[in-house]
Amino acid sequence: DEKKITLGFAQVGAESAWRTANTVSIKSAAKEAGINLKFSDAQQKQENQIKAIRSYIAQKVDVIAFSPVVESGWEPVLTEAKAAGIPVILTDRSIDVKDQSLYTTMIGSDFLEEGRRAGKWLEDRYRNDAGPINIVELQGTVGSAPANDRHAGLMEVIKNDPKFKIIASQSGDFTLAGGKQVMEAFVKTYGKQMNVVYAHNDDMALGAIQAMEEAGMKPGKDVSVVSFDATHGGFQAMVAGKINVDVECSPLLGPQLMTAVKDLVAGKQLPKRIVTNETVFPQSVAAQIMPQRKY
Amino acid sequence: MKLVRTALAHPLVWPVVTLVLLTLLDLAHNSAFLSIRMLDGHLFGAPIDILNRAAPLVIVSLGTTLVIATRGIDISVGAVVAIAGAAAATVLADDPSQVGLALAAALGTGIAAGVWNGLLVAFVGMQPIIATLILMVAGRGIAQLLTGGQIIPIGAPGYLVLGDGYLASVPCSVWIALAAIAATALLVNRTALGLFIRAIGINPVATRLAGLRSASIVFGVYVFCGVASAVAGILASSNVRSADGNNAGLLLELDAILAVTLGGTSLAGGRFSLAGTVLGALIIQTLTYTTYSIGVPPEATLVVKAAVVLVVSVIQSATIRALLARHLQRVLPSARTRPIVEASE
Amino acid sequence: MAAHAILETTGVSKSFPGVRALNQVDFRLFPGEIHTLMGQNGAGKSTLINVLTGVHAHDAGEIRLDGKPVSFATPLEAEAAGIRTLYQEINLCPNLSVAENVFAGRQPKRRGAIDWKTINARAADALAALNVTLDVTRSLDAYPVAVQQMVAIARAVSVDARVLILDEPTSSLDDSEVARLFAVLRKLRESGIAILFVTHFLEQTYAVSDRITVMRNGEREGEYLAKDLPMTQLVAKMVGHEGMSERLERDVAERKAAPTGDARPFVEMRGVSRRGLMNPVDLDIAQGQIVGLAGLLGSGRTETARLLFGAEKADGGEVSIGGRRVKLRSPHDAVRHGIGYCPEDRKKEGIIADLPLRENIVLALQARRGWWRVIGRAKQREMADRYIKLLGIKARDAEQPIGLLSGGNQQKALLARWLATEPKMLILDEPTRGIDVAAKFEIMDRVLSFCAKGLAILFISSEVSEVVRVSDRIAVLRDRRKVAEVTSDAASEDHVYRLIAGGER
Amino acid sequence: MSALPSGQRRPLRERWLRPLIDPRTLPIAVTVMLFAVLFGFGSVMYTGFFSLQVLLGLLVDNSFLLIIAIGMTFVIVSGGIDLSVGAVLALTTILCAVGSERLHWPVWAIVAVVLAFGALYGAAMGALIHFLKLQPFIVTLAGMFLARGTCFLITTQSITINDPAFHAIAGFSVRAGSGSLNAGALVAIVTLFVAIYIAHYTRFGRNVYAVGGNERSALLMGLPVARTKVLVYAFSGFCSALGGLVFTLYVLSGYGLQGQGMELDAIAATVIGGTLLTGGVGYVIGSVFGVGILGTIQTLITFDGTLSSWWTRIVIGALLCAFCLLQRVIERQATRRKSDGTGAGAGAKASRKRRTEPDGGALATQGGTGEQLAG
Ligand SMILES: Nc1ncnc2c1ncn2[C@@H]1O[C@H](COP(=O)(O)OP(=O)(O)OP(=O)(O)O)[C@@H](O)[C@H]1O
Ligand SMILES: Nc1ncnc2c1ncn2[C@@H]1O[C@H](COP(=O)(O)OP(=O)(O)OP(=O)(O)O)[C@@H](O)[C@H]1O
Ligand SMILES: [Mg+2]
Ligand SMILES: [Mg+2]
Repeated sequence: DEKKITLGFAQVGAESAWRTANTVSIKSAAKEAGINLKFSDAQQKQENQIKAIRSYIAQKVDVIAFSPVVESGWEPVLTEAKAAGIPVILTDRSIDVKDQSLYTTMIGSDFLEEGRRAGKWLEDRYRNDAGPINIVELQGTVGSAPANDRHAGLMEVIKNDPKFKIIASQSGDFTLAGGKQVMEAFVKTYGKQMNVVYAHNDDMALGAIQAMEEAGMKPGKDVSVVSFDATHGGFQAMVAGKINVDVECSPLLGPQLMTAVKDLVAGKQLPKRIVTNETVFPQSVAAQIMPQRKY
Repeated sequence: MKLVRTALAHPLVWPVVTLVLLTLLDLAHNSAFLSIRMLDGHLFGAPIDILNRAAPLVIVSLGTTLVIATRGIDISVGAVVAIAGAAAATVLADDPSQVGLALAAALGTGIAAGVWNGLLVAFVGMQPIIATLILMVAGRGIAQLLTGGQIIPIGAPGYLVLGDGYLASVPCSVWIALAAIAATALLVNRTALGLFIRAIGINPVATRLAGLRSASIVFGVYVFCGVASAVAGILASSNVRSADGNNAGLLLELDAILAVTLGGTSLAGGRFSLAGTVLGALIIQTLTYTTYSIGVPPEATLVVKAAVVLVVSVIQSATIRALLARHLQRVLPSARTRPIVEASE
Repeated sequence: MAAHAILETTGVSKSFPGVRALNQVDFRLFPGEIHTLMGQNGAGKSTLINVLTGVHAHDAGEIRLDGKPVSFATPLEAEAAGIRTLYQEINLCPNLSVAENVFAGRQPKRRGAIDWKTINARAADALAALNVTLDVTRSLDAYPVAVQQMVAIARAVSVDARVLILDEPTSSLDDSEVARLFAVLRKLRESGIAILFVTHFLEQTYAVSDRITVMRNGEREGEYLAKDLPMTQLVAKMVGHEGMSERLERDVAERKAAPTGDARPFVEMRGVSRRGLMNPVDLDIAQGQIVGLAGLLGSGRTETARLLFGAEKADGGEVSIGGRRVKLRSPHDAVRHGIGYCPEDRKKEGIIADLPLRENIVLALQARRGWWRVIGRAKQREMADRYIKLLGIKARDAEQPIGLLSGGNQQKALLARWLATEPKMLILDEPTRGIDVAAKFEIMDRVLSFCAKGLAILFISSEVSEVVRVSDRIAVLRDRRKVAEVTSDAASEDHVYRLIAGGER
Repeated sequence: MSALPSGQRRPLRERWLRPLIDPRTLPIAVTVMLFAVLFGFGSVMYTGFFSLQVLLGLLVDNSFLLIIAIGMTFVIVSGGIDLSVGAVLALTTILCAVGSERLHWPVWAIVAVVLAFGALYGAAMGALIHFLKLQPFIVTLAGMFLARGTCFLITTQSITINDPAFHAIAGFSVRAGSGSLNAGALVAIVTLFVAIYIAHYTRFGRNVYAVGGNERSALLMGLPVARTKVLVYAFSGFCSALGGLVFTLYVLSGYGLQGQGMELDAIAATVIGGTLLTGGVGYVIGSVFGVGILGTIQTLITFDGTLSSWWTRIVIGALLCAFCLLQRVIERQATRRKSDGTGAGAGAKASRKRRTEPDGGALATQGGTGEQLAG
């Protein structure tokens, strides 16, 4: 008689469609794998996640997994988990701790790498262009990890190439309305100067596309649109020729997580980093791949 | 000279001055800021954007103004905006031709939300902030429940025209906001509601003893605020052609309350100014637009916002105005200043 | 009496928008005297006090304390200089306990911490000195205005001060309480304290004061030794003419002589009660009739009125109006049936301070008409002006916020609010509180004339003599139940006093 | 005029019942009762819930919120509001992290600087509010923008603190039965006692109540209104900074997005604990239970562990609603029952005041009142 494994999972929140897809993936994978899932939503607050992890420790779950709201600040609570002998898996985002034994593995994407990929795509795209290439950036929520890293990744790549220039950068809070509103202002202020829109997620890119179209511009043609996540909406826009490239950031971590949990409970050794397969989808492949997309 | 003095004493002068200053700042940065041209048969330009964007905020702020005037507060408006958008989107997702039904659903949720808040505040006697906090927390959950946590795209043209279309070259949402302002102004000025609301806000006990059914009026004001939020929700969702249960109207309540206070209405209840509120909302929207267009770095926008809010409220302050008046008096000795009326108990 | 004034003003002026509240006022106050400030409503008495104590800054003139010019920026500074003030209207904190209100700002401490035991004990003592016994740990708003006023007095007299200023401290007190207060004041005078006192009661003035300053229209009319100034002259100096009371007496007599129409009562209360608040009361009031309620403080007069008005939901008994049974669940119901109510606590339950006089006056009428049937702006102004004239309300204009009017004028405005609804019945709870002698007669005269036209009135006043004089019948309350009802011809004042005190049934 | 018995010697039973009878303490008594009910509910529903560890965990995990709510209680009792608390908390965490990681200051210096900064920040807002007669809402909202904006200007990243002294303090804990209390919880407890002392045994504390009850009266009574109001905001700023310190210890890092919406949690906790937003009425201890109730609701939900994100919100809202409704109903019931008591007239009158408001006192109730808890 095998005891059901209990997994405590502390989710960041439900702040975006991406996150919802992530949650759905984890829940359904747990069901399939026959794992008893304790789920909690931290509403984007670190203290709530810490509380949830504490309560999982109190409930003596078998494994704890969570998507950290922020990189830092996990040492104390993870030390408690370690003391209680409960292994911890990180998903989606990494953390910054000295003692690497505080977590067993990290499954998920690397925002910095995503930013670099987008930057590389830009380099390729404008290889034969003398420039200057003016970029407007739609940042995510100020201070959030994806916003920080997607920005940093891009900068890493383009800082050596003087023809790329970020002429404006504003936060659209990862939302469609935010992206649209910022872009409306950009369109009026910079007009034809813009060559590239670099949006930190698909929602903002979609908003920006609406704003450009209303101003009579042709996104994807007059202006290149670079976006992240590769959600369903993003793909649709790509197929319609309005987004030029979408860097994937897969929310479908559920199956990998469940496998890892089972392996852990079975006593197997896990690699410190389980990388999810993520690619860059240029516009050219969009139509072909779209039917296979799950989110 | 007398004109200057009377003008300076008018409570709406400073909001107007702020608005003008912000516009000048924009102009300094981009000389074409005020230029409006025709594009595809409708007006196009930064001022139009600002008006268009400000429309939902203006409408919500109207509702909030009345609630605040009764000494209440409604922090659930953002959530109601989300629910209303989600409700409309859900209807339209089933059948894009049912625009009427979608509108009815959105307004219906607004009324229901208002009724709920109104019941808790006026008849159960909960403190308004807590009563509406309940809906603020749960409402977003309800909106997400409706959308399944997804962003639901809206494609029905009849619905989209409201927030994204044009009527006589001017955005429909601007017309709707104007209509809302006119309707509210009529409601409070041409009926006795304005008097009743002010009286309740200043002294609820005495108002009740004057024979007024205060509870019903307070209830009605919350319903009005719910409806206003629903209208804003329709405009917001229609403008971005989608309903987002989590992010639609996020923190709108703060902006609305800020608009009301910038417009000179006291949160302690009583006298209120609809025109002030509209100006307040325009200031907020212009400020947002300005930070985008003059290229304030995103990490500095909050500091800029703080500075503007502080400056606007400081120059509006009675004390500062009294100082100013005294100074004016020295400059124009013949002029007898109008002392600042001290709000007595 | 000492030769030097302790507090003195010369040529003090103060203007408010549209009103010259003080015009070149000279005033002096000597140690060891009780000095009464007299004047009609809006004469500038309270303003003078406010200027003396730093509530308002004066525009011109000089204030001297001990011969040295002073100018207080806040009441705090005046207090520090030894001037202790009891302002008009009760300015206490309703949320604090009675004891704390007495000691706020100067709580005794023990080992650095506030010593609640001492506070409670000393507050109880201070009140006992005024003949008030109550639970001092309860919050102030558990008590009616009159008790609050006693608390305010206790606060004012319980500390050593050089100057004590009392602005209408007696307006809602009855005779015995006033007597206690005066006893205390006399003792303080003995110890050399200078006392400035404002009242509208002539008898009180003569009972305690050494000196009287009369004010009229913001100016000092004159300063007199009380013993040199006959009462009739005092009134004449305040008002400018004489012989107010005769007309009232004539009206009272005329009305009482007239047959009271048909005896069918307009309002019938049968066993109306609310548990814990009021025992069952029966009361009939016919049109054109004045029924007085007499009783001690806390006897339940206000409660009776509130039950009848629906301000308090009754949980027993029934009310009929015009022969038909009605349910009075809220003031709104009562107003719809033509009842109006002037509450005793005008600041808390009466005025809407920030609204203009005009809107305060039309509020009740508008409330009855509902929000849809608006009274037009012009009509409102016309109504307001009419009542301002009728009741002699002194205000800059109808647009002045009512909170800026002098106390007595606010009271008149409240009466105007109800008269404007053309009620069938009025409940007047201390309607003449804080109203000057002349205006009091005028107001009562007006009320009587309305009564002659068929208005029914329930009249509550802490002045038994006034109740006896105007009422047709008097219901005497004691311990929250009605103990007797007497018709006014039979009712000599003494008889009512005895009933109130519980001497006979 | 001794119309009524003054009730000097009360029977013992009545003294016990008094918290339920006195309109001032009734809301708290009800809050405490309902807190117990809520906790009992969790204990019955979920295994492992009923333990000292969970109970102490409530304190440990909410210590910073508790400290902030205490400051907020003073502000609200004085008739104001402070929206800047969450942002000041975030700024404090950043200042601590910068102080220790970049400037390498000793812990004591950081603590001193940060607390002084919080108090000054609050005092500045208080001065604007009082001397320029600005609305607290707007000033503290600007204060919130400014503090949060300053965080981002300093850094948009999160900074991990590696300083061993911080780690040592964060790791400190005392055993209490089967659970343990960490430094943050201990600080919260000390703050609580100090706050109760300030509120009830110092003139400043009493002046706060007076100003909240009626500012104009307080002025005319000769109380130092200006000083009191400025100090109240200074105290709240101090508490926010202290909460920020505790939070820094909690996560050993600084980050500008920390404590988002915490102002609302603090206000909610305070109001649930029986403090009236109109000022003058409330107890520090009430806010403790307010925080406890919010924390318990959250713990219930994590223990349940089956709710989706949106159901989480709906359930939080529903529990909050059920709680507040019960609170109102019991209060009404109790005041009604009390007025049945023979002769307890004055009390009845007080309760009447509470209910005279438009059929629900929320509009401007000045009903129950604040006064010595242990007087
Ligand atoms: N703060 C104020 N603003 C404007 N006008 C005021 C203010 N305070 C008083 N007044 C006006 O000053 C005049 C004098 O008022 P004051 O209160 O001194 O009268 P009073 O003699 O005390 O009358 P009462 O016997 O009715 O109390 C009145 O006309 C009043 O309307
Ligand atoms: N001497 C006293 N000691 C304690 N409480 C008192 C005293 N006098 C009055 N009260 C309080 O007054 C309340 C009754 O006030 P109520 O308004 O019924 O009196 P009233 O008969 O209308 O007198 P008034 O006309 O002066 O207001 C009681 O609830 C009681 O608490
Ligand atoms: Mg006066
Ligand atoms: Mg009375």
